[in-house]
Order: sequence, then C-alpha cells, then structure tokens
Amino acid sequence: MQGIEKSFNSVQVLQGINFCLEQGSVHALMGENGAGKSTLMKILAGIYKKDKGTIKIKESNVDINTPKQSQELGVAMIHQELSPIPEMTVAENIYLGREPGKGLFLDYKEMYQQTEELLKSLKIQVSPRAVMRNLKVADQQLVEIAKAISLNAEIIVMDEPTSAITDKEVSNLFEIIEDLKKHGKGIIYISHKMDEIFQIADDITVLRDGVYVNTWKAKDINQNTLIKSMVGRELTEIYPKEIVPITEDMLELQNFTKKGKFEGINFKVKKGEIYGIAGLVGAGRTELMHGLFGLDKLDTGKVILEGKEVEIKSPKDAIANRIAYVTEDRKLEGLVLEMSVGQNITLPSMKKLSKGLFVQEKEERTIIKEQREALRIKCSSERQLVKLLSGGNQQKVVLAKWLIKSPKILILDEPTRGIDVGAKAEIYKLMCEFVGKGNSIIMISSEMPEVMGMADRILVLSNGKASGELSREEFTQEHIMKMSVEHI
Amino acid sequence: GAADKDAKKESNTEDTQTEGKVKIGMTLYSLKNEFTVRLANAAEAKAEELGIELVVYDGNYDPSTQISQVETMISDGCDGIILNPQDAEACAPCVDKAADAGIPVVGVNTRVKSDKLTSYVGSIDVTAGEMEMQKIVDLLDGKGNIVIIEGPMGQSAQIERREGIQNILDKYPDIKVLAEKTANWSRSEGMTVMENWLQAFDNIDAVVGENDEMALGAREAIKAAGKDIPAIGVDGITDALNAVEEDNLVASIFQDGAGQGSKAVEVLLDAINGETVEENYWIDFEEVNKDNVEEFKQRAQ
Amino acid sequence: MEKDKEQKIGVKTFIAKYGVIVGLVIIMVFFTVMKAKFLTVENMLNMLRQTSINGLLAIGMTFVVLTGGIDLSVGSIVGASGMFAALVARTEVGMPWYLALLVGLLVGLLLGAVNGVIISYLRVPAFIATLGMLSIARGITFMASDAKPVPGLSKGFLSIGGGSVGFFPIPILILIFVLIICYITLYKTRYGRYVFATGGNPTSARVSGINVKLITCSVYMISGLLSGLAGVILTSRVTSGLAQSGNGYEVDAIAAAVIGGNSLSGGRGRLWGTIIGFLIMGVMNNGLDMMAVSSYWQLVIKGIIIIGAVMLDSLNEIKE
Amino acid sequence: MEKDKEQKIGVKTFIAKYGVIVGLVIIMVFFTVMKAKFLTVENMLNMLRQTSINGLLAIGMTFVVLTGGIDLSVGSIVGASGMFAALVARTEVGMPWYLALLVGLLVGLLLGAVNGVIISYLRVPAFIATLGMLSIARGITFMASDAKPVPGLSKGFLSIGGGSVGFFPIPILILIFVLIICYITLYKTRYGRYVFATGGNPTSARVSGINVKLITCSVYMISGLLSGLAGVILTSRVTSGLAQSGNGYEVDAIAAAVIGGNSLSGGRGRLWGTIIGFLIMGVMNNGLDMMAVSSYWQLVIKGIIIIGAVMLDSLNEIKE
Ligand SMILES: Nc1ncnc2c1ncn2[C@@H]1O[C@H](COP(=O)(O)OP(=O)(O)OP(=O)(O)O)[C@@H](O)[C@H]1O
Ligand SMILES: Nc1ncnc2c1ncn2[C@@H]1O[C@H](COP(=O)(O)OP(=O)(O)OP(=O)(O)O)[C@@H](O)[C@H]1O
Ligand SMILES: [Mg+2]
Ligand SMILES: [Mg+2]
Repeated sequence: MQGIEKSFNSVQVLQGINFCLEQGSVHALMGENGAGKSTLMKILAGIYKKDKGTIKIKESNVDINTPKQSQELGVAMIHQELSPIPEMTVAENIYLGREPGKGLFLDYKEMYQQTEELLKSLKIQVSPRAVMRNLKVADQQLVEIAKAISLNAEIIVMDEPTSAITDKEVSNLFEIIEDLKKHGKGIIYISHKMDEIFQIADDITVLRDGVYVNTWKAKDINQNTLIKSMVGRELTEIYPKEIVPITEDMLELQNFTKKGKFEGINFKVKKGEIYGIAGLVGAGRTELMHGLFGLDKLDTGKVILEGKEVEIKSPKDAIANRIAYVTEDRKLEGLVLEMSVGQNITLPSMKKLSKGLFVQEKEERTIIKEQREALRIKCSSERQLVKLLSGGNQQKVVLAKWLIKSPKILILDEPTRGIDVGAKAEIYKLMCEFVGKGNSIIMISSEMPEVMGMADRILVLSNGKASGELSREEFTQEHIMKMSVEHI
Repeated sequence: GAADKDAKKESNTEDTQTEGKVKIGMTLYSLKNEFTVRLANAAEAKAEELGIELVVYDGNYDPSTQISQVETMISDGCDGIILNPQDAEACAPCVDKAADAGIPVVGVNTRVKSDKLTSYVGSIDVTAGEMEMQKIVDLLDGKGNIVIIEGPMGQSAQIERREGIQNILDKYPDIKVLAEKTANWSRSEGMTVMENWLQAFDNIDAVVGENDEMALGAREAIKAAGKDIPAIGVDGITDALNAVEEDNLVASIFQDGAGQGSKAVEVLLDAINGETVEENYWIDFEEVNKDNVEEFKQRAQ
Repeated sequence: MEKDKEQKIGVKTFIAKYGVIVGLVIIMVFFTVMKAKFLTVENMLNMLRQTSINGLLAIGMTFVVLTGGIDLSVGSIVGASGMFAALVARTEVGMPWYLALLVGLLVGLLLGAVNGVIISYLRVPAFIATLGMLSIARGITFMASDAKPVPGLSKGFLSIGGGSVGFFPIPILILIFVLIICYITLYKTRYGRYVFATGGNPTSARVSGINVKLITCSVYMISGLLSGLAGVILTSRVTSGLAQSGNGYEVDAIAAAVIGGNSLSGGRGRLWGTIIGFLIMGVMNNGLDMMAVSSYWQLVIKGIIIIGAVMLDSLNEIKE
Repeated sequence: MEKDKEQKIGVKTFIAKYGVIVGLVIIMVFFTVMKAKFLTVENMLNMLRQTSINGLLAIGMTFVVLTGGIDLSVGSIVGASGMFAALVARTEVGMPWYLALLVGLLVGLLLGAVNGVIISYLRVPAFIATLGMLSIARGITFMASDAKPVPGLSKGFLSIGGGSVGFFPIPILILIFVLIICYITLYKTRYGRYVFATGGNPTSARVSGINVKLITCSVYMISGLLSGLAGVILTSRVTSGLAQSGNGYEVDAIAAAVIGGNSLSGGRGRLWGTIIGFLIMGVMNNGLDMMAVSSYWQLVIKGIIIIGAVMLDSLNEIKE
C-alpha cells in the first residue's frame, strides 16, 4: 500500500501512508487511538474507498471497491467493531456468503461438520449450533477469528483480535498465527498490547494522527522507543500504582447468587482500594456486576454500603448510591451511538445539569469540555456523533460519563479494552487519583498484568464460584491461573 | 339434549315451514354509517316483530368479506339471506353460493347483478343522481358552474349516482363542472376539498354531493368562508334533515332505509315460506325540501 | 422431583417459544365451546379459503419484514394485478386463464420490483417507497377501468378462486404450495440465509460478500409477486375486477407477520409464526362472525385478541 | 479556487442535510407557477388550518418514532376523543367548552396510557399493541354513538376549530403553541434527552439510570394526548361528533414523520423534519385540489411526490 489518503466529510484521516507486508510474516500496525489503523485496513478490505494511493498485491496493482473483491484477492479481516449477525448460529456466521451446498440448496450437515472441525482445530470451545446473540463477547470474538482463518486467505488482517479474550485463548491464537506464518501467509496485526506485539511481530509500522511515522524490524526496537514514537513523548511507567491509605469498609456483597451464573459470592471492598476480579472467559464476572448494579435480578444477595444495607433494584438505585459502572461492551451497553459525544458524556448526569426540567446548556458544555481535555478524547467537536469515533476514544467517552458523576464506587469491566498505551497510562493514573480521594474501584480485567499491576486484592472467580482472594504479595500469574480453573 | 338439538336443526333446514324458529342472516356493506345502521335496525325490529332470528354482519366495505360472510351463514344453517352489497358485480358470488345451497337471497338497497336473486327491495341509485342534479339545474336555471364531491371511487353507489348526475348534465351543456373529487363519504374530507376549491375558484354556483355527509362538510367550508353556495346531498340522514330545515342544504334525496330494511325481511320470510314474491319492490327516492321536511323528520323517529 | 422440575421448565419454555400457538389453540377452543358448528371440516375449509389471500400477502410480507423492511403497497398491488388480470380474463377477450394469471403475476412482480429498486438502489425508506406505491398503484388501477367493475370473466379464470380439487378449494391448495416453496427458499437455500443475514446486520452481510442491495430488492419482488397471485385469486373469487379491491389489506398482512413473532426491525423471524399469525386472524374473523357478535363489539374483541395472542409470546420475557 | 470548492461542498451538504426542505420548496414553486392563487396569504392559512390536525398527530408520532416505536391508533383516538368531547359539548348538556376539551384530552391521554403500559410493561410490540387499540378505540366510538353523528354542539366549542384570533385561525395557533412546547421538551429538557437515548440504545439508557420503561410509556401518552387534542379540533371543525372521523389518519401522521427524516428504527430524528413532512403533505393535498386534478391522477401524483421528496434526502448517501 503506497501513498494512501482518506478523508471523511473533508476531515483528513489518512495522509500518504506506506505499508508493506511480506509473505510469511507478522506485521504489526501500531498507533494511538484514532491514528487511522482501522481505517487503513478497511480500505484494504474494501469497506472504504481510498481517495488516493495504490495497493499492490504480489507486485500487481489492484483495485479494491467491494468487500467481495478484497476477499477474492485473498484478504480476510477480523474486524474491530463489526458485530456478527446476532440471530444466526455460529456455523451460519462463519460460512456466511459461502455456504456449502449443491446449487441453490444448503447442506447444513456439511456446514455444521466443517464448523465443528474448524473450531476443534483452533481449540475454540463453542458449539457450532449456538446462536450468536447468546454468546459472550469473548466467544463472539473467537468465532470472528475462526471465520477469518477459515477463509484460507493469503493476507489476514487482525484488528485487535484479543481485545475480549483471556490469556489462554491469546496463546492459543498465537500458536495459530505461527502456523499460518509457516504456511507462507501474511498477517497484519493491530493491538494495543505491547507484550503481544513483541511476542509475535516481525515488523512494526507506526502511524500517528493519520501520518506514517516509520517501520522497524521488531528485534531492532525496544518498547520505550516504540511507545515514544507512537505517543510522541516518553512514558516512564505503565502501571503507576500509588500506595494510598486503605481505610474502612466501603462496600460489602453478601451471598450473591443467580442460578446458573454465580453462586454464594461474598466480598468486601475498602475505601481507597482497587479490588480486582479475575477469572476465565465466562466465569461470571460480568454477570456478578450486572447483579450488583441492578441490571439483572438476583436470586439472593445483600449489598452493604458504608455499613448500611441498601437496596439496588435498578441502575437508577445504584447511581443514586453513587455507584458507577463502566460496562464491558461499550457499543451495546455503554453508548448511544446516534448521540453526540457531549450528550453521551452527560447522559447519566442530566438531573444534576438541569434546573427544574431544563438542561443548563452552558454548564453542560463546560463539563464536557473539561472531560474532553482531561481524558484527551479525540473528536472533531463535542457534537460529533460518538459512532464516528475510534474505538479507544469511545471507551474514553464511557469513562468520562461516569467520572463526572463523582461516584464513590467505580466498577470497571475491562476498562482498557482497545485503548492505546498512552491512554491506558492515563486511565491508570485516573484510577489512582480516584481511589486516592477515599473512593473504591472494582476492576474486572482479563489482562493479567493489568489486574496484577493495579489491584490491591484480587478475587478469583471460577465457573461462577469464588476460588479465593489474593492479597498483593500473593499475586503470581500461576497462582491466579490455578484458581481460575478450580471449579471447572 | 343433544339429540333434541339435532332434530331441531334438521327441521330447520329440511322443512322451514314447521315450528322451528326461522333464522336469517343479513350482510351490509358496512355498519359504520348512519344509513346502513338505520336499515339494519329496521330489519332487526321487523324480525323481532315477526318472531324470527336475524344475524347482522358487517361487510367492512369489502366484497370478499361479504362472500365469506355468506359462506359462514350457509355453514351456520341460515334459512335466508338479505344482501346489501358493497359492489353490484363482485357480490354476485354471494347469490350463487346461496342459490347452490338452496337458500333464498333478497337484495336490498343496491341491486346485485345476478339473475338468481330471489327478490330486490330498494331503488336505483342512478335515480338519486338524476334527482339531485335536476334539482340543482332547476335552481341555477340551467346555467352555471358546479363542483361534484364523489363517494369512494368504484363503489356501486358512487358509480351509479355519478351516472345519474351525468345523465342530467348531458342535457344541460351550460352547466359546467369545475372540479370533481372523491371525499370517501366523509364529512371532514368533503370540508377540506371544498375549502381548497373555494380558494381556487370564485365562480362556484352549486355543490353536488353524492351523499349528505360530504355535502354537509362542503357547507361548513362555505359558511366558514363567509359565502353562500347551495349544496345538495343524498340519503336524508338526521343531520341533513336538520340542515334542510335550517336552509343549510337545498334538499336531500331521501332513501327510505328503514322502509327498505323492514320490507326486505318481510319479502324474505315470504320467500322462505314458499310464497311467490315479485322480482322487484321499488322503494323510491324522495326529495326532502323545506316544505316537506317535517314529515320526514317524523318518519325518521 | 428432578423430572418434575424439568417438565415444568419444559412447559414454560414451550409457552415462551410457542406462545402464539397456545394463543391460537385457546381462541379455537373458545369458539368451539361457544359454537358447535365452528369446528367442522366444512367450516375449517371455509375459514382457510377466506384466509388464503391474507395468507399469501403475509408470507410475502415475512420476507420483507425479515430484511427489516415493510411493504405497505400489497393491498394496492392486489388491486392492480387483479384488475389487469380481469381485463385479460374477460370472456370477450378470449384468452386462456393461465395468460390472465400470468398477467396478474407480472403486474405484481413489476410493481414489487419498482418498490425494490426505489428502496435498495435509491435508498428511500421502505415505509415511504411502499406508501408511495400504495397510492400510485391504486391510481393506475382506477385509470385502467375508470373505477368501474370489470365483470364477465371466463369460466377457467373463475375456477382459480372458486374451484375445488376434490374436497379442497383451489385457493387453499395454492396457499399450501406457496408455503412449501417459501419454506424451502427461506430455510434450505443460500438465498434464504442471505435474507436473514441482510436483516440481521446488513454491514456484516455486505462484508461477507453478500449483495445486500440485490437481496433487499428481491424481497419486494417476492412480496409483489405473491400480492399479484393474491390479486388474481381475489378477482376470481369475486368474479369481477374491482378497482378498490385489496384496499387496506396491508394492515392485516403486516399484523399476521408480527403476531407470528417476526420483528419489524428485521433479522429475527419465522415462517411458521406467520402461518399462526394469519390463522389467528382468520379464525378470529370467522369465529366472531359465526357467533354473530355485533360489529362494534367485534372491533373491540379483535383488538383484545390481537394484543392477547402476542402477549402470551412476550410473557416469558417479562419474567426475565 | 479554494473558495469555490468550499461553496460547492456547501450546497451539496445543504441538500444532503436539508433535502426535504428543498423538496418542499420545489413543490411550492411548482404549484405557484401552475396556479397563481396558490401562494396567497389566504390560501396558505387555509392550508395550514387543514394540516393542523395531521400536524398535531405527526408531532406526537415523532416522539413515538424517536423511541423506535410506532402508533397506529392515533386515528382511532382522534375518533374516540372527538366523539366523547362532542357528547359533552352538546348544547343540551350545557357544559362550557373547556370541559368538553378536557374530556377529549383525557380520553386521548387515557387511551395513550393504555398503549404505553401494554408496550412498555407488558412488552407487546408497538405495532401490535397500537393496532389492537386502533380496533378497540374505534369500536368504543361506534358504541358511544351507535354510528350516528352527534350534532348540535355549543358555540364555544365550535370556535375551537372554527374561530380565529385576529387573522389567525385558532387551530393554527394551537399547532404553533404545541410545536413550541414540544420543541422545548425535546431539545431543552432532560426528558427530551431521555427520549433520544431510549430510542438510540435502550440498554445504554438503562445503564445510565434512565427509567426506560417509563419513558417508553410516556411517549404514547404524549401521542395520545395530542391525538385527543386533534380529535377535539376536528370535531369542532366539522361541527359534530362523527364515529368514523380520524379513520386512516395514522398513515399520514407516520408518513409526515418519516418524510421529515425520522428513522422508524428510533434514536435518529428531528422535529423540524416532521414540520416539513406535514407541510409537504398539506401543500400537496391543497395544491392538487386547487389545480382540480382528477381523483385518479391525484393518487399517482401524491405517490410520486412522497417518494420524490424523500429521495432528495437520500441522494447524498447514495454517492457515498
Ligand atoms: N465513518 C467515519 N466517518 C468519520 N470519521 C471517521 C469514520 N471512521 C473513522 N473516522 C475517524 O477517523 C479517525 C481514525 O479512526 P480509526 O478507527 O482508523 O482509528 P484506529 O487507529 O483504528 O483507532 P483505535 O485504536 O481506537 O481503534 C478517527 O479520528 C475517527 O474519528
Ligand atoms: N447473553 C447471554 N445469554 C446467555 N448466557 C450468557 C449470556 N452472557 C453470558 N452468559 C453466560 O453467563 C456466564 C457468565 O458470563 P460473563 O459474561 O459474566 O463472564 P465473564 O467472566 O464476565 O467473562 P468475560 O471475561 O467474557 O466478560 C457464562 O457462562 C455465559 O455462558
Ligand atoms: Mg481501530
Ligand atoms: Mg465480562
């Protein structure tokens, strides 16, 4: 790809990008949120049309206008944001557009059998007949990976393929990637996780604000230089964990149970504490938080807040008790995509921002501006629709909308999914500041280093049951892994 | 008990002249306007008086619904059927189906085009159109500009009334039709159309409505515009009688719905009982004007 | 104990999944109790024949609704295709019945294709495009006959809607035939998958190489074609071409599809649901007429039945 | 050069964003050219007065559509509230006009609330719930009057629809008043934000602490209330309570909202679009009547105008 340019509504997003992928190698594409990585790849996949530039595949100039053309040229892509077709089964999703069958007719048996084999070969434990809608984000992502691989393409683009899956599946994916490399395929890999990049990438290209920065061999560059070239400044520490005084109890959960999801969960979170919850995909962490936040009905369970029992029947009650919840799936649960950045940020705070029934627009604008600056949300204006933001910036919007509520307890469910290193560090810093004021955080994360780096204590869930609680000095990766599989 | 019932049913279908209560069905093209409701009520009153059971069906302005209802009546074991068709052509299968089942059908109000019809009680809508148009012609001395507000396009009453209007218009070339449009028998639509015409033309001399509702709507528009353009309608509904009395409508062409309803029941019962009935019982349209409106008001009570 | 529990769950999920069927059964039982003659072979055939036209429209509507669209023009297409078929089927024209049928089908297909092109290629929302067509097709129908009925249709043509094969009225046989074809198309062919995919997530469908525009266009053609067929049957049943026929039929067709559990936002739906949907409508109309409920009460009761039948379907969701 | 390009983009994005306005202007220019009397103050007031009823319904419909719902019952609610208001407003009853108005509004609000509860709390799809209500409310209206008109309304009541304040017909003033209130409600209050959020993503809205069910319920109450108001105005305008009145009005109301660019799938919409939408419908009806176009051609032309006006809106999307 050479000299690629692209603009949306006369806003330049890509400017003279050069990118070259060699056969049998993994080429990482790096850059901050909104740098234009996904856009560049969508041009390759035929979803967007480039304004300028040339694309060559195997030395010949190609013209890509539709996804179909791209596929025919041997390009497959795992999309960052595209969701599957929710009402269809896993197999139907994987074989969509190229279903096995004779003539017009489908051969379901064949389709399910092929899917089963495919999933088995990729060590993905999902039933081919499961309806996509009922799968968790993590499993949906695995299915997307399976789909891209099953296309048998020469070039596979992976746009943040590991944003929702846990370490076990990640290492599984890396094995697959190694295998693909051996078969001479080229892989373009986008991720914000540094350790992953250095583990598998051969080459690294960095984009910044839609401009090409440079390309290196992975072995010729170290993490700090890479981060510097991406962010444009030095980042000294990734996990800026500060020791703040941990005082009395803030929140206690007693005997939280929801049949089939989790059972008999008890824990206490103290003021000033970051309480981590770890576990494998589907351990029930998200469900547990849904229960706490009043999104789902519990079978049993008591919430004690600062020594007083409170009743939380709906998110409204939770918010009234100054609990905030940054959800796991920002598009489904976090944002109203058709609303502007500003309106999303102030949505839960409408009451505070209005006099009587009327919204105080001046006040609202001030708060939005503050948040945009504090979290460095990249958007053309506060009136831009949030759906047009890059994934990372969307996540920041979700954070912003809760931070202005000045909650006492912040629940973070996979808070840094899809967020660039720079922003991650900012978020961690914000977390520290937040607990420094005597507040508490409950953090769910599938990124082991993150939980271990940030949490004061970790509760490990396994198959809906608590396997135990670890304090900071007990944190080791092996320990947590072992507890995660205890009840399976 | 059950056997008893069966026996009764048999006597009903096999030999209707015996003691079993006669059951008849009646389908009207609609039960959602005053005229047909009046017709149905009269039929019900008559049926009660004669001691027979009458089931009334609402055809909902749809011939195929009416056919379905006739099918339902046949499988329900009716002894006779009164048909007030939405469409003169399309409701013919109603008659055929009943005839095949050996059940007499008496048409009412609109004559269905079928030679198997046992008898017909009513009038011909063409006459109504002729009468109202003639009245306007006389009023304008054979010269002037009119607008016509039509019923739902394609409905038998609309087609025939329009035909009658045209018959008279053909005779008076000095009467000019400025505009014509359907207002679907509706007062508010009639009002809207008239408002727009009043904006467009300042030379309208009279309004011919194919029914009273639309004519009354037109009159509201005319009055609101501070003008006085005469209008005429058909049916003789209560509001129209009042309007004629108050000089709001020139006249209305009265259709004796109640008379048609009760007569139809009588004729049908005769036919069921095997008596010979005439092919047509004409119940003519009558003009309601300021002079005779009192009499009609009493009849409508 | 264990088994007991399982069975309980079984009943619950059955109602959850098949709520509308339960609704239909309740309605039928009610009418049977109230009116012995309701549940006779004769009356059931009668009811099915009456419902066959709405059935055809509802099946076409199901395709449309699955892609997240809506087709308000089916009633007008019934009118137009029926009228043109009638013009050809007049005895004086002397054409065989199948030519008239073909004309009806072609008119339906053509009008449906116009809908499809306007919606998928010119990107006009389906509601607007088909509302426009509702008006345009009706206007054309009026012009074709000057709003007058077209009677005197040939014997062969009349038997399409009026004839029987043995015991079975032809309209019912046509309905069953169409149902089978559509079932296969939706569930056994690639095309059917693409219809679901287009409704479920058009972007993903497009990325998977599906020609989303073509699929979108095609469902309106299917709906148009079936409306054309319905128009021919209706015309044959009422033995003449009527300019107003089919007026307002779109509401019943959409209602049948939605009662059956097809989501108007697309992607989620089921053909069997549509069948239950139009059966509920048919049984309701037939049963209420048989019970001789007054026409005002019929309106009230129909409203309650429509809501009630669907409520059974959503009851389980409420619990969750 | 630079500037030239910018301006070009300006015109393009203007058409893109305000395509329907361009559509409205084109239609108005056309009628003005064809019929000089079209663009007079008098006729414009006439047109606005006629359109005020559809306008009120369309405004209510906008709230509903913004939440991703639909309200098919507005026409029947117009009928019911108009009828009950008429029963109270008869001179022989001797009640003041505002009591009759209140009765109309309350009937509308009540029926709307029933819709709302069935949809949001009993989870029946809006299409079905309001279709049921369409039928039920009409049935009740017929029962209330036995299909007979209710004439003889009091002077005060008649001036609601027929009176003027100075130059301005009262229905137009009511419409403008309602528009201002609704504009403020939608864009300046917290409630408005919640309506948009509920339509855009109910789950996110719920997580943000919004009582999504209550909001959903409330929009049907607004729609019902405005339908009640429209019913009172209509009844007053035609000077008697009519059981059939409002029949089929839902189609025009939805059409106005959709022509204006409100997406039926919710979350995306604009009140000014609705205004343009009902103005287009009003101008079209008025202009065609003034040109004395035949009933058949009116149908065809109306269809084309509806599609054409919206097509301008979607043209830019096609290019992309
Ligand atoms: N359809 C669109 N319309 C307008 N702007 C867009 C559109 N898609 C992307 N953008 C903008 O283009 C820029 C690049 O976005 P892109 O999604 O390529 O970023 P990214 O590098 O993938 O970021 P992330 O790491 O957060 O996924 C962003 O500023 C985004 O707001
Ligand atoms: N939409 C759903 N429908 C049915 N079952 C679900 C759904 N979402 C989750 N589950 C089930 O609930 C259990 C817990 O899922 P949950 O999402 O809470 O896990 P998690 O620990 O948060 O995992 P993740 O890391 O993916 O967020 C899983 O066993 C899963 O099968
Ligand atoms: Mg991206
Ligand atoms: Mg989770």
